[in-house]
Amino acid sequence: MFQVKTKQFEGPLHLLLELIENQKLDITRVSLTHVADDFLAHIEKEKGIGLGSLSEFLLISSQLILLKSKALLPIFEFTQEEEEDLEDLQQRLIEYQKFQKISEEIGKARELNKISFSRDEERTFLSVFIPQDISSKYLNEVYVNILQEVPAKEDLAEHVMEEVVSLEEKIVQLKDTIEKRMKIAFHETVEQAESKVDVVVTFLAMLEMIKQRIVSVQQSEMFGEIIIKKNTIKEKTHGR
Amino acid sequence: MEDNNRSKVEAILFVAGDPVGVPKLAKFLKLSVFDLNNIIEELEEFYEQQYSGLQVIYKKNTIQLVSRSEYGELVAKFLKKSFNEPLSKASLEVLSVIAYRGPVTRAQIEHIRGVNCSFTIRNLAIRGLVDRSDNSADSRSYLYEASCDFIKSIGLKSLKDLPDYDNLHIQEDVIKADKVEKKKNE
Amino acid sequence: MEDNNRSKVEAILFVAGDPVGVPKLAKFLKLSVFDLNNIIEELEEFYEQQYSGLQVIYKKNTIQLVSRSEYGELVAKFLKKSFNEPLSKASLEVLSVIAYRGPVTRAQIEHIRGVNCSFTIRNLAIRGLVDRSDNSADSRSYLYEASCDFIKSIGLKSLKDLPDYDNLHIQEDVIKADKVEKKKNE
Repeated sequence: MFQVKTKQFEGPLHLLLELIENQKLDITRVSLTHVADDFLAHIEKEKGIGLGSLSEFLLISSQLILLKSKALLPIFEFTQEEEEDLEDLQQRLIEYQKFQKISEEIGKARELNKISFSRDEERTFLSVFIPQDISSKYLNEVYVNILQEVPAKEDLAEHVMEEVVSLEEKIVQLKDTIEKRMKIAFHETVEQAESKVDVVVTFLAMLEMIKQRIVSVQQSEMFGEIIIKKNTIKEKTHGR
Repeated sequence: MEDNNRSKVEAILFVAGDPVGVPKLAKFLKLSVFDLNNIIEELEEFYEQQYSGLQVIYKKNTIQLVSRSEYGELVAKFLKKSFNEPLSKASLEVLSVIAYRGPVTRAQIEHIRGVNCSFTIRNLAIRGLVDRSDNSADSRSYLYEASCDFIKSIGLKSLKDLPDYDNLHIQEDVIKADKVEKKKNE
Repeated sequence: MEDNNRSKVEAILFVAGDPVGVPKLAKFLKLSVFDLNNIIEELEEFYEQQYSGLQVIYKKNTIQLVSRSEYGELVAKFLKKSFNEPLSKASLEVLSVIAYRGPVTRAQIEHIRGVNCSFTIRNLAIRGLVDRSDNSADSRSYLYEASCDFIKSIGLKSLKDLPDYDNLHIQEDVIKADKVEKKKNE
């Protein structure tokens, strides 16, 4: 497995692109499937993912999980929307790669300091040019409008930080629930979920627990309910 | 007579200092935009042939007279102005997307980079490397494009002189990004 | 090589705007005053031969680049016309910030609007709508406020007569989350 450096990634596309480039692969579905594990492993380990972009990381994760599912289960078919989203992801990566390269060139061009300057001396006129169409009421409206558009001191990140439950927390929660009830349907675990991201986190937590052999899962039909069971004896990790 | 027009245009651009709208200047000089464009081209060629200390830059429908970019460091030293400040990797990426794809919305930029860019965009706008304008198609968002100061900071004549501009300028993803934006707003 | 010096001098005089001392420029370019004078003469001849829109004027020991004197009237007419145009949306916004918040620095205005305002502020100052004064708290920046002429022109005796002035003027930190609803996606 590719050893992930402990650097801060500018979003999931940055990480994904770096994983692909590190293995000298082209941006294809096959290579995306290939690096999916590394990507997920990075998210699980990396506590330093900017919380502001955690939701973006998780949404990309869910797409990669989809790709993995397809690789494991050849009869698994993508819906048209999933198909489009994957196509879109690939396209975005190709675009992002182009812009990463070109932005380095722009950076180098800036270092040359081949700067053109304009004449911006202060001039004063003897006469004043008063615009005809301004009233004090109008000036007030304009100013109040500007004030409303000033971004609050926030960052979106702070909201996300409050709302998104971390993967670890979720695992603890899920373990707890399963301990108590031994067997649980996936949809029950996400009943309390407040967002898509929450569902994705739960799903990731479930995958993590499968890997740690804490649970196993069963799904009797496609899109059917996923049953999570606590492992009493060591058994194979993947459900059928 | 034409020579006369060339030097008239030069004098006006010199005194204006700031970018001047081509249609506005054409109207003022009682010329067609086509003729004025020819005169500007002539002025450019003249500057190139004579290796003048001046040059013309274009942005959209405006032109501006500026100092020759080869003398950037010399002129900066004379004016005691700082050279280009280094930009972070993130800023350079956002700036590139805006320069090649502008006018673009924030959602379109974020679609390409896969991450929230509002603060980076704001910083670039405050530095004056990016211009912001109202989006007539959606009053809740703005459009961003590279500014004249950006063009001047890397000594270009216009954005079209950016490396591989024609290729990268084409906006394949815009429709998709609009879709994403709509989803977000739902 | 000499041609190079001619265009260097041209570039520097262009951006300087104000008259430049010949000895100072010679020192800056590491040339003797004698050599520099020759280069300036060359530049003058060049402008004359090419019937340029620009010319050099000497005053005492200084030189300055100006527009060709034959075009004095043309150029003045152009400027007057430009400055009589209605204010752009950006100018109007900056003017309202300066009116309510003045005396205010450029950085403060830019912080409120989220975009670079140097061009717009300069434009308002040239029109005589805004006055500039030194900032005692920071010698590198200026303070801007609405001019008396402007206040009078909108029929007010003082800025305090602006609607809701007391409230809108005081706001210590304009960036207060609770005061602001986010209208745009910005």
